[in-house]
Amino acid sequence: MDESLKKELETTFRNVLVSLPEDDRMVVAASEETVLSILSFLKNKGYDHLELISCVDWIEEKKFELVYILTSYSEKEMRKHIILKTKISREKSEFKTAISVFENAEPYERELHELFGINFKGHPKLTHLFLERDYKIPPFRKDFDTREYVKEVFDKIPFVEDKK
Amino acid sequence: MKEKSEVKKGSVLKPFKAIKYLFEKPGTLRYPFEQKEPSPRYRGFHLNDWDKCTGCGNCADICPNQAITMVEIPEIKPKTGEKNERPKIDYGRCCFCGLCVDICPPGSLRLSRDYLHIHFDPGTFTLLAKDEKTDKEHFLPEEKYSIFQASLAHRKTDNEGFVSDLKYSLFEPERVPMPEVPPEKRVLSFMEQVLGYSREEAKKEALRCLECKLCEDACPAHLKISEYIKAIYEDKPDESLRKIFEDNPIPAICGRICMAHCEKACSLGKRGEPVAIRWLKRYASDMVEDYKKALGVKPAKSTGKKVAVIGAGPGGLSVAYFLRLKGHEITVFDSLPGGGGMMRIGPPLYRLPIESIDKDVNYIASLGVKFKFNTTVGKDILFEDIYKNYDAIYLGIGTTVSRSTRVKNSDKAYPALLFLKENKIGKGVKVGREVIVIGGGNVAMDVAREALRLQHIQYPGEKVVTKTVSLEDWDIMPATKEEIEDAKAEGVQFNPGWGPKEIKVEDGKVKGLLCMKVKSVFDEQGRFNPTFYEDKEMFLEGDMVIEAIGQAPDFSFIPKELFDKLEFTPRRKVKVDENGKTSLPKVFAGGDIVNLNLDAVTAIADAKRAAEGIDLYLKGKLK
Amino acid sequence: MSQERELELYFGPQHLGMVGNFSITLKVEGDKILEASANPGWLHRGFEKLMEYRTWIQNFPMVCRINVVEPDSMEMVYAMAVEKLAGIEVPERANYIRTIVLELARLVSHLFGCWAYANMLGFDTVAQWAMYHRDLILDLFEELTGARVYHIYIWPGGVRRDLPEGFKDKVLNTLHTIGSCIPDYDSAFFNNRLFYERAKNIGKITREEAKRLGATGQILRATGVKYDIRKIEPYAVYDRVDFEVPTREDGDAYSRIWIVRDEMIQSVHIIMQCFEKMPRGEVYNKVPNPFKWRIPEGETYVRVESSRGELGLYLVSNGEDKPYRVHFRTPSYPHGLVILEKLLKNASIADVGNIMISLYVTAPEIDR
Amino acid sequence: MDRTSIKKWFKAPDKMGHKYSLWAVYFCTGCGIIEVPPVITSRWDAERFGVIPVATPRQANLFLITGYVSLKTLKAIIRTYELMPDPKYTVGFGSCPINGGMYWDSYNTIKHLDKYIPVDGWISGCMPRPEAIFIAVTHLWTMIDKGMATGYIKYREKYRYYRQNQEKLFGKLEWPPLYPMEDKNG
Repeated sequence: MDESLKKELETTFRNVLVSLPEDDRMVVAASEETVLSILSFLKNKGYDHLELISCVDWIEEKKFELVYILTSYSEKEMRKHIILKTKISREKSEFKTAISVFENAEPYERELHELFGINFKGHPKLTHLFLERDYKIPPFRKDFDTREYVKEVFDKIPFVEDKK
Repeated sequence: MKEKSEVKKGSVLKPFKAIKYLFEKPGTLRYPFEQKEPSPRYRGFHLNDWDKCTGCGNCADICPNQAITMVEIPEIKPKTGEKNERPKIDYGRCCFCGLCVDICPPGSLRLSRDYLHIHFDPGTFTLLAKDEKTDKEHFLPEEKYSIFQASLAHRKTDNEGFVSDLKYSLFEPERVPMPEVPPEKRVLSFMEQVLGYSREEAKKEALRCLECKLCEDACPAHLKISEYIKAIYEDKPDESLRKIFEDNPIPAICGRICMAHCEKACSLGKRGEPVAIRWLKRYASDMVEDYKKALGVKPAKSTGKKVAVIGAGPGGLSVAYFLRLKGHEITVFDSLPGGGGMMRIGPPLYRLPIESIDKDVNYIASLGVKFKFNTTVGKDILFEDIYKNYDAIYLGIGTTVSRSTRVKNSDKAYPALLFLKENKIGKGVKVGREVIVIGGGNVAMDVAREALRLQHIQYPGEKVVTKTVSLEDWDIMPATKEEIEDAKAEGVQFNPGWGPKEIKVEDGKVKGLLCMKVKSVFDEQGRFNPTFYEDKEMFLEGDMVIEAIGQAPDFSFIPKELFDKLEFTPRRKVKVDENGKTSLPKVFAGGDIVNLNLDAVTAIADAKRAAEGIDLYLKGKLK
Repeated sequence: MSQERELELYFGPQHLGMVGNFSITLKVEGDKILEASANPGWLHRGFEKLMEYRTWIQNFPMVCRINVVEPDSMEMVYAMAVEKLAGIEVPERANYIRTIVLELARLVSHLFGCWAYANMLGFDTVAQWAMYHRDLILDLFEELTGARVYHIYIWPGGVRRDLPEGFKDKVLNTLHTIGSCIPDYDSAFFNNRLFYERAKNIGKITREEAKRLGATGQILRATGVKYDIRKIEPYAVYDRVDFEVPTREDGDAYSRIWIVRDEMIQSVHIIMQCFEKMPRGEVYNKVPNPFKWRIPEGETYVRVESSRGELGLYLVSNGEDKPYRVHFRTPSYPHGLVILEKLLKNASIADVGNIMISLYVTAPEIDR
Repeated sequence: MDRTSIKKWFKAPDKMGHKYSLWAVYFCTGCGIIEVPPVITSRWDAERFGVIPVATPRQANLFLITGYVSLKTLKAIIRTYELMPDPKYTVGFGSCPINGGMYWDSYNTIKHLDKYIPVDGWISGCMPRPEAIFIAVTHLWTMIDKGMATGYIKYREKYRYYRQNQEKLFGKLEWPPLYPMEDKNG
């Protein structure tokens, strides 16, 4: 089953690297263009539960790595996590939204937009989610130093003195 | 669960059953009239036993919130290998996780079951954690304590909660066992007793180090121990060796015979075994085949200044190395046929093989240091000539003359140094079947264990005995515990607390040693001044007596007019200033003739100091 | 005309119908909700960022604070991920203790949920009972771990300390006390006609919709899907204990709370079995020195069944002494941000709190 | 609470009035809120101390800042605090509002609560236990008795500085100042 899916993925899509590091994991590294079609392909294969969309900031490579983690709701023998990864340019930081495939991608993408500054094209609601303010560098990027920021912002505010 | 899918609408009256709770005992805890004791493991405010705390600062390092700062307490007089710093906890940061407790090597930091501190001033939320033992005013006894008084300023006595447990600690209290030749096998030959760590073992041992750097303060030469151990953990022996060579150019020697002051300071040693720092140094030097390639250090451009080093012991070698790197021309004089000085003749082969010495010496020679071996200053070359021809002189002559007990017939006894030297680099000694070694120091242990090996080799299969006699009892015996344990395991017999009275001789042959019971070893001022019970005697049979009670330096090579100018301290040590300079112009000194520690690493520390001094002197910055 | 009657209403964070620091912006017409949009972030601390600054061990006191209602499953998921990446074995006894702790935590969390829901529906007596019983279990936690709320007990390589003496009896006693009250709970709450009237057909979600929106936990099980990670991907000793996964078909608030009740009973069964089967022996395999501990490069995704659904952790290590990227997949995240919005649409204002609490949303989990 | 205080009742009836009826505003600001439900329900029963949660800030005179305060919440806290009628008392829970606590390096939580609103008492702990909450309440009584719980007066007098600090953090605030911004003392 794994092997056949692996083969199928590799033949259907170009530039796809499939590895099976553990018994219950499959890691698929795909190129930017094919991600959405792979997502819908996997959804049709029964991987209908999008668990998480995450992002890793590989600052040295100047890439963001988007990570989609899929599994299945069905009770059949296919509860394998599929970790679908793709690297996008850190400078441009733009990607297509996956809402058309998985509806619950919406808050995840909104979070990544806010914390990493990735612009998901076609997302209906890219507004603030958690944060109250705009940060110059989105806070979850590796070049945002939160300790520095704390020193700069919070530590500079003076105490209100007790004496009259 | 059977009625899973069917939905019961339920009745409206049934809930009135709950009225029965009106007549039951209420569950409310009538605090503060009724109090609930926190559990025995409760994680509340900190306690710290100041007597046990070493000030290592591991708690401050592990704290995820940087809630702990180490505060210097001037009142505390730190013991060697300890700091007078104690943790101060900020309860505006602390999350009561107890990581600091689990990492505390001496187990002094604990959490109490006190948790009440309410105040209008946020500045009061810091606590210099202290125990009730040392802090009487802040810990109230049960009868005086009330919850309304409870705060950081007033807490309950004996209210220990979450405490450290070695089984669950975050550090590993036990050492990686060192592979050794078993005692019954090693007495039969002179093979090296300690086999050295393998790569995995060394990494595992290096992993134990908590990087608190107490050892670095304790080491006389202040080696960057935590850094070189970290390099070993990261599998970079080259890097590790580079760090060692910054302060110590003879790691192969030191890695075997160093007195390891660092290990006595190691915070892990408080409740467990210290990190095997010495063996790790040895591992680093053993792993690197070619120092020169690994270190890639080249001497600086030549300055044209000439320095003479008298004595190629640890101090002499180090001075030569450090000065050579600064570009000076170094010549080392030594009466022995090779480098190492006392290291070459003293430590028996099973502890320090000649190859290891030569590895270090050859590297130093390869940097361009000139060695003149088999050259006794004062005999083969005159000190006056050296004094005339060189820009600076370093005296690293050490103590080369064995002291004698001066009891009756003590001329029949064998001096320890001669014994060791003959065996290591000379022709060898014919030992007796029953050897008596006088002394309780490390040299005595070396002599005894070596004699035992020789007996086993010279009289295979026969019954042989080696016994030691020392003034000091077990508790004050100057030899290291390790050495004593090893000697015991090999079968050396001990007679502590006895002093020699007379060596019995019949027909010119040694028959044994007459001993008397020791009353005290030191006088009231703590000076060495043994007294005896004259009437309590013991006779030890033996056909050979070796005296290993200490050594003295030999200054006979220095001409009288110069020697008269050389100043000494009250304890008969050569007096030097903070640059290692003696009272003689352009003469520097270090090692056993200067310090009281009498070991290799202190000699290296002296040498480092003197090397800086000589360099300044040669640059004209020192008068 | 209709535009004028539309009104934007802020629901929370300071609002009686709100449990936790959370807020919803409602667009209402009369008392009908036209559109709801969740407004989280009141508790955002940037955990995942902070964890990148702390070493593997220093993160332990940190993770449990992500969800204050049920900290132990957070510890568990982090411990599992670290163990997986670093290749650390867990002693058998520790696995049993972990299961006990996790189930006790599930009880605590469910009782808290019962309190909130009963309070919301006006069953104050039941709410008081639930909170009282929860407190009894917190006492057990204090006995075991040294703290009432943040236990910091499940560690990589096992658990932090062994069970204290007599702990088993204390647990069984407490469970007996709580268990003997189940008929009262049933008659006063679960089988109460008023409860039925107030919760039935509220916040109804179909099976397909739940799946489409990424629901897990009670919300999915209330629609009849037997989806429980303890069964699918057993961790700790869940493959060695016998328990059922309660499901219901209707997908409304009533079914969800009934599932909570049934799960509590299953939890008690699991705890009993664990105490019976628990072997003697070690409970902790030492982790390496925390100042030098590096975890080999790699990534992993692990998940556990928390009391609200699937709790996952995506953990990336680049071979350093600190994690490179941590991302928690918390169950409340899709529940609170997608499903809540969906269910509130066309509901009436009176039901907002009712629906929200029946979804079991906890704000700190969403915000992180 | 105790009969000996009847004298006090006659002396300062207003003080006694609000001292024994500290009504807490229902606002779950941080994780410390998890210990509030046990406190207000049957096991610990805060009503014995006169502490009950109330629905709106207008009815309340006790504000429990339960734990860490994120930027977004701080805004809500300031608004809620300003809505509460005088006299009002604030209590900071746990480590976080004192000096940042666990989140001392977080970009989204404030480190010192008393820079933005006055705080009358702090409770140590992470979590503070229910007992600590009660002792805090009794401490607050003492402070009210002695006239030390003057946070709200300080807020009025130093409003300019508080408002400045708040605006340093948030930029211009959407609501008008509660008190006149001029410094009375010149």
